Amino acid sequence: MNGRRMPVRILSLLLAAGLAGSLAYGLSNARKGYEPRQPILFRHTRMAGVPVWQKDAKGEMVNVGGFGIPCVYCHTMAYKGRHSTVPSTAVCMNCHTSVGLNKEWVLKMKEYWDRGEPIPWVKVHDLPDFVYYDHSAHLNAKDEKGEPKIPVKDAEGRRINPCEACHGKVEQEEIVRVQVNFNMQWCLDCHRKPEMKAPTDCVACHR
Amino acid sequence: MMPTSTKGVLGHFREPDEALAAAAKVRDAGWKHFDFLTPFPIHGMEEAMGQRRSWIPIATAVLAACGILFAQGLQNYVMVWDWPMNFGGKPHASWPAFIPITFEAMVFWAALGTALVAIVAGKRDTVPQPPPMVVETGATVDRFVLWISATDPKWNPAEAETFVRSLGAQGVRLVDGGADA
Amino acid sequence: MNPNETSARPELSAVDRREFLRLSGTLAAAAALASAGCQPPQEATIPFHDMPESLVDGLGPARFFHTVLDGSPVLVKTREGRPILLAPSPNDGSGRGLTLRHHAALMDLYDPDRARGPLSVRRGTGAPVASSWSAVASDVASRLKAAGRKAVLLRGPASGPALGAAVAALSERSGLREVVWSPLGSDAAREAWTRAFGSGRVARPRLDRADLVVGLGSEFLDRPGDGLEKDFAARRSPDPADGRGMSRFVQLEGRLTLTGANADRRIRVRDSQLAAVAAALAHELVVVRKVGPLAADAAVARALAPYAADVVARQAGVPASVLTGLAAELAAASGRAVVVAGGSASSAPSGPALEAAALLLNLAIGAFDAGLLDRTDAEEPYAGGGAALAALAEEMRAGKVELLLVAGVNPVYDAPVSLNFAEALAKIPWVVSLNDRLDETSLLADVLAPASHPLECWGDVSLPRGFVAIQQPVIQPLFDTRGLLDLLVDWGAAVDDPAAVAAVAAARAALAKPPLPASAAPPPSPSVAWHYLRAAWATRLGHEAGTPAFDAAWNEVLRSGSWQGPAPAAVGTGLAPAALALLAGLPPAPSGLELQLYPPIALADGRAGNNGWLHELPDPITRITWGGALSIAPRRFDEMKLRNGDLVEVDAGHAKVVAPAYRHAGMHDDEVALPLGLGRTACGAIGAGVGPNAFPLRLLADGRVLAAGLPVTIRKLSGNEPLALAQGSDVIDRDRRPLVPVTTLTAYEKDAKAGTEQVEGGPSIWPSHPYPNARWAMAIDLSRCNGCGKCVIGCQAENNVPVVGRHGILDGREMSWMRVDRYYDAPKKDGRWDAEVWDGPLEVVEEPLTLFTPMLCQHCENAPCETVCPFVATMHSADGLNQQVYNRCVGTRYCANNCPFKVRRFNFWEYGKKQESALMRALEPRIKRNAELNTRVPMQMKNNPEVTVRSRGVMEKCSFCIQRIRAATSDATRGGRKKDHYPDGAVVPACMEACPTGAITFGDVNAPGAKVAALAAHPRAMKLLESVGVKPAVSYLTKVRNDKA
Amino acid sequence: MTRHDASPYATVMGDGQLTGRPIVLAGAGPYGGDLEVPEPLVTGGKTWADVDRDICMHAERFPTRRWWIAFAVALSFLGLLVFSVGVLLYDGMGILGVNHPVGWGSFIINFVFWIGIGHAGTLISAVLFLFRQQWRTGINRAAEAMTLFAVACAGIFPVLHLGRAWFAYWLVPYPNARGPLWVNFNSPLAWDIFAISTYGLVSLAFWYVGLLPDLATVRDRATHPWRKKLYNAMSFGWTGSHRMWRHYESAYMILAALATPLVFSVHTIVSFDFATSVIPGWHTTIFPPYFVIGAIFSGFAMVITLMTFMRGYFGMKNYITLNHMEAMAKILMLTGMLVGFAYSTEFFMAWYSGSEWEGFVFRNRAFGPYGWAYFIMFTCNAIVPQVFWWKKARRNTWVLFVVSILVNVGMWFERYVIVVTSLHRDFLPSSWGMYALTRWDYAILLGSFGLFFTLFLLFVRVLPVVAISEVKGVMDPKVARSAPEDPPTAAAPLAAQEA
Repeated sequence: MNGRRMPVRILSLLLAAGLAGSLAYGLSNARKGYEPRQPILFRHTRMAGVPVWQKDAKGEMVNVGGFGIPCVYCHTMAYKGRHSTVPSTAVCMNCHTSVGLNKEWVLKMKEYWDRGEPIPWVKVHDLPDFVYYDHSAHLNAKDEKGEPKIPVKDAEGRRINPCEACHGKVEQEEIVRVQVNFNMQWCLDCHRKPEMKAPTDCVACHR
Repeated sequence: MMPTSTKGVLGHFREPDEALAAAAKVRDAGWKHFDFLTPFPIHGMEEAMGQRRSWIPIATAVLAACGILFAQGLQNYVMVWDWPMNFGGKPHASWPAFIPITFEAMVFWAALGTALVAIVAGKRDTVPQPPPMVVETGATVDRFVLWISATDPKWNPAEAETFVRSLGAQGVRLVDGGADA
Repeated sequence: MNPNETSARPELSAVDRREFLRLSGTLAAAAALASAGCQPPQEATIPFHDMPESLVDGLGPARFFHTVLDGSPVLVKTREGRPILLAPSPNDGSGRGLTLRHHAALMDLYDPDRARGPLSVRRGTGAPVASSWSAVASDVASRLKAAGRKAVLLRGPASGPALGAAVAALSERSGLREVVWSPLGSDAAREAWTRAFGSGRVARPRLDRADLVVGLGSEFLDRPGDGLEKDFAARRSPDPADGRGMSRFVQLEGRLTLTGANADRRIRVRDSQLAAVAAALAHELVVVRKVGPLAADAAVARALAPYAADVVARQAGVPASVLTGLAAELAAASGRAVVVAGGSASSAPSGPALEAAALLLNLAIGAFDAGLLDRTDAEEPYAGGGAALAALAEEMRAGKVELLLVAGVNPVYDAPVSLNFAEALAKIPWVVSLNDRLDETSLLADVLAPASHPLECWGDVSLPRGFVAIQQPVIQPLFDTRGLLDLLVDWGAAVDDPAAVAAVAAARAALAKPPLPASAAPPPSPSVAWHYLRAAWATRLGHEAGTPAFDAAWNEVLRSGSWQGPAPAAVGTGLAPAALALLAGLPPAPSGLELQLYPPIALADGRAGNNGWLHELPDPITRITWGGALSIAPRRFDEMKLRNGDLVEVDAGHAKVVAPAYRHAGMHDDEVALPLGLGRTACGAIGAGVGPNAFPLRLLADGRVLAAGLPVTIRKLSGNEPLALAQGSDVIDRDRRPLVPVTTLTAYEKDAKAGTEQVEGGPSIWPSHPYPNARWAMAIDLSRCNGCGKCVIGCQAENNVPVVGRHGILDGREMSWMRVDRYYDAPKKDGRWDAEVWDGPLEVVEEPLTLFTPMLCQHCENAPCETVCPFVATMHSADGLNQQVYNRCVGTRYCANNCPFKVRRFNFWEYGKKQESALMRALEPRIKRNAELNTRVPMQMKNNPEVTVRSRGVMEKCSFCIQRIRAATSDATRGGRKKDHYPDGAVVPACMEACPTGAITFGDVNAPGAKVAALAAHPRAMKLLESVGVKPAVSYLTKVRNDKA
Repeated sequence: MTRHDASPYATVMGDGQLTGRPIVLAGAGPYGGDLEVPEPLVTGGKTWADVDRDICMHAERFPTRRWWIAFAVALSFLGLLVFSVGVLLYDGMGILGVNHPVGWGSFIINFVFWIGIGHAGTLISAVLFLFRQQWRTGINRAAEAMTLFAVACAGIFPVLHLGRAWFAYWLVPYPNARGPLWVNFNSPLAWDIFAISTYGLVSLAFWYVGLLPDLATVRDRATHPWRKKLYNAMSFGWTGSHRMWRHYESAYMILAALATPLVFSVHTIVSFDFATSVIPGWHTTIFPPYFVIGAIFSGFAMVITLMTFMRGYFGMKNYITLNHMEAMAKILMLTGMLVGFAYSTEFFMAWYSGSEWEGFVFRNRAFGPYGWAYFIMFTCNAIVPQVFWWKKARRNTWVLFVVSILVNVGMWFERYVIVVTSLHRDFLPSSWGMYALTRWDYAILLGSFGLFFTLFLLFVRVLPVVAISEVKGVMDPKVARSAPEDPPTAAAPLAAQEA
């Protein structure tokens, strides 16, 4: 074995090891892109999306977009408690006792309602059990000027949904999926911004 | 340097003192591409062969400095810059706590670096055409082998052989390239 | 360059393309494989089907309910419809207190060994077979009608108006007779007060008004259910600012009790001699010093004549000067002093005489007139019912009983052996047990119809001071059980009692109607007891049942916890001569040893025998867990060359018990003591076979069950059963180890900093970290703390601390985050104590000065545990907390070693999950026991979801209830308040919440006007181990002993 | 007559003739006085070729029955270790004896015990090389190998004693996605990771650099082509060229110069695991020197044990002579007295400091419930080595073997006394508790010896156990030189020409 190729071989091995390390680092949160199949194909685009009025074949104005229902209508406890809670079937029935009675997934939902069973949704955004996240603390957090720390207005002053900061634009996705890698690094990047004045003590999230 | 099939001439001595005297003679005779293969290191052989002291210690000093910088850099980055925390009321840069690892890293880089450098240096710093491996020199058993390579500017097979024999070496023989390699 | 040193340069192009691809390809494949493997587990998130309106208001997930348990009002914290913590009710006016069994009640509720449904037991002939409620209820109903007078309901003493009415209706309709049996009934006081004032109601001693309290074997701190510990603690603070100055408490007793340990002066008197000593005091006061109204009464003088001080002194072994001195003190404090009795000594043969003497003393020093014995606040203590049970046993043997209903009592386990109750049971054709499990009595019954736990069913309870409380369920019944009131009302309807019939009809109607959508009015409950109760309470609340006004009043009673009824009539004043007769025939004291059987503080009568927390709580005095021991006086213990745990046989003549020996400090030399409530054989997997059963040793004499002053002989056997002691050494030499700030009142008045002297810590070479905003700290006032241990159980319940079992304690693997250290203070000695002071020499332990120190993580500012944790699992937070991050801890345990207070606990075993492998369980039997203690369904329902359940290999410690601190921070955020400082009461840790006497104060020490800051700055405050320089955040205030005679 | 002429070495054939005192040549001194010549380090009139054959013999022949018996015993203990570790990782720390308050127990004792033994190997090679003690050549290779295997045994314990050993890798400050969350460099356990890994790798480098020439020797003796190829690769194609010897000598000198302070610093850091705590009995400044002396002491004891084992079992009497053993015995006695001095200093300081905590710890250590362990420690470490005052004892193999075993027993109990007595009774009397080893503790302790001896026996089987090139360096050329190949021709041997 000719001595000259030895250093070059070591060099390439080091390069490859670095590649594997960064890959592992990036993939450390395998949660990003997680898109489980739900028992009912609930489309946030239709419910919370921006309304789009068009003429249909018969010339009537039809809204093919969404109804712009605010998040907190269903996720009631987002501003009040630790968990933002998934709505009970009764909330669905508020409208669907009279609307969308011919839609397949609405009928499937009503089956659950009639059987008196809750709908077994699959948890999409799921932090590890040892992390104690608090929705209300984040959404109600105000800086000295009284402005919410999680932006509710974008640069031009238009209202934006504070939920986007972590969950991404849910109303533009057919199926809810994790759009952010919820690892500690990502949370700390926000907590460490000086203007946030957010706690970086371990017991803020772990106890 | 005319291309010749012979690679060089071999001869061995039975005692280290004989080898030392022979080395001085070879150096004085003006040979350059020659080497002594010995079972154990002989004190004073460098001067006898006309070489300078080994440069390894300088490499060690540089490596030691790197070790210290690496350790201090790592510890201060971790404890003071990246995520300073309050451990038992101590300041973030509690420097006495950094000393043990700095010393250990210095020794780690210096020692392992020196070993690697020594092996690599030993491999690279050979005579242009060392004796072919399969030649049974016996240098690792009990013979103090003198090897003069054919690449030497003064090379003349017959003259080299008689010169080595004149030094009192034993088992003097020319080593050809292909035949009895 | 020297030609000899030629060097060739490697060509970089040597590595060809194919080789580079091969190398990087393998690496990429490996990385991809790794990432695919670890997808997080798929979890369901199941919402409500129809969310009840009341949950929408978002007051935070925890719901709080008032109810009543074992005769004391309780505040229950529930999450998702299941109780996770019990705490004292804040606005309770009835003066009742919580016992340790209240704080640990969740382990009884979620006890996996409870009966899962009605069983036909077939008297243990075959394995019990499940049966159904319909079969059981109707069968009992028919037998009730058939048996008539020959049906008996044997139940415990606790009852309420509704239960009483239901039973009355039943007995009136079907002739069912009722017998009340209470293993710990105190008959002596009833008898003395009945003879003295004609009614058995005993007035409540107002310890908060008394300047001098004299205890005659009193145990008001050992039985905290009466609520006296709150009053007592009110007067223990030495600071004049806190009210009328510090009270002085002198106790005369035979065994060192928790009450005696808190006395300023303690005099050792045998139980059987206590009555004579009390009479001698009365003689000294009334006859010699002519104090008080009785001085002129010749009958009293005649009754007290035989008890001259010197006569009794020789007889009882107490120096006459002590008696006269105490009498003088009482005389001087007349009108400001009260005498308290009612402890285990009252269950001696001379018990009634003792109570009568105490009564005389109180009358002599005018305790009644000064309101120190509150005539209007008098309650009838539980009747023992020894006579009634004996009579019942006779009837059973005589065949006069055809149907026996047993409700909430266990006579086969705790009746005196002379009754031979088991054999009597065999003679009854049909026995129905309503207990909650197959306990000793239910095993000999025909049918087990399990009654629900009080937290699962409706009822009501009458409380002192005219209060009545409603017992409302805080959880759906876990198993197929029914409330006791439900059963009685069902059977009442069967014998067509109109009220019961109406209730049953209403309940059946409620079931028929479809569930109403969430609305304001409470939906009609299918429970029969609910309807019966509302009908009964309609008269009490003065509104017609079902009207909105009634609903509002009903909800208000449920919300506030109790209803204030008319105050009971005052107890009479005139002393009838019959009481004096008690003093006449004083039974002679046993010549040799006498035995006292006492209810231990945690387990009391053994009803909660399967409660892991109660078995694991170290007895405040003996520090023994998981079992009981025969307490022997140190001098006798040494003479018999015993060692802790040596087996000793106690022979009381009519029964023998073998128990391990324990060197009990402060015990009278001629007395030995055994705890009751242990030795259960059929209570469940956790408590079965733990400790000796001392109940059979009790004697039945003329209707009273005697549990003290019993003549016994003890004999050392071979063999040793190691005691699971939770504490290393008992004695502390405060000269060399100033670990407990103690002083006397006189020293305190001279120098407020008395008692806090210790070796100073040197200056720190490091600048300390700034704590500009909130900084949490705690102050524990050792004068108020009486060492009861409720804080320990409160902490375990709040923070999901596992139970480690007897093997865990013996292996030194206790997990409780808090412990109350009990030391005996080695008195000052000119030459210093040498090494063997730790073995408890006689001069320290015979007349012990007991100290209690609640020890928990001190959250030190220079925490030695933080510097040594290599994994960054524990460090200091910005608000002064020592954070312990469970998911980062890898378990080097160096932090536990380096903690000078040794308050860190390590999970040596997996307590959270059951380990399946049979091989490993075979190799290590402890794993099976750990699973038995912690992970059987439904035990884990008691866990607090806000606190991580730790896995094995992780360190844990007191976190100052970080979940409550974070909850307060979130509240402040939601409320838009600033979070740099927190007002007092914003955060109340579980120990502070459980503490009955308010000894623990917690808060933000940087907040302006914070109570904890004032206490920490108080001259009495002391931080421990200053010489080690850890700067703890917990400061202890001196325990002051009132030595002013 | 010059030094080499009448070589006295030729006459010393074996241990029997060695006296331990230099050979006196009357009148051979430079000014006519007596000339004292040190006794030969290699007896039996061995030539350089003999050296190669004697030492490489074990690596070339099928192992003897004796070797298989020893290997079987060692392997069985190793199996016990693996099984016990399996049970430990499945069940958790509960199966061991550690509890509250004694959080550390047999694993930390074993760790310090093995790392202590490890230090003597490197110390023999490095310090004795710097002091030019030529007798080290016989034992340095085996001693360094002992170091590596002792460090291997020591290395498993800091990981095994962790509650969640599968997260041990968090101790390495690697970049991660948690912030990143690094390591707490205030903690001595974080220093340990750097110290132990540095020590292991530097000892390995030092040992391997010394091994290169010998691997070349084995390669040249090898007959099977694959074996030749393997040993050639292992020795990086070592030819014995003096251009390579030049760098080799310099590097070996530097490694020795670095290894010496490394030995002192690593065991100092191991002692910091105790010294940086606040526990009375641990928090003393005597710990670093106290631990380093203890390490040298127990290390030499293990070297003596192994050398008596090697001399008898593997016939290395000519290369590891009684003089070697006597020299080590002297060092053992010296360090034994130093350790004894350290114990008495601790007691003096406990009294002199006037601190209640310290005073109690040492009274409790000697007269408390663990007094028996203190008694074993003191007698084995301070009193037993005094037997070496007598020369007969220093030169008696059985006495050496027994004393070395007792010393290591004593040193194990010294760590037992340090770890357990200071933890079981410290500040608060209420938290006092007792500690005892469980069957799993004993299994893993014996198992670690199994691991050590399995590795050592494999080393003996695969590699030359004595440093061949260094031994040749200290042999008398007159006795050891090779036979002349050519008949004595006109060119008379050099010496003649010189004169």
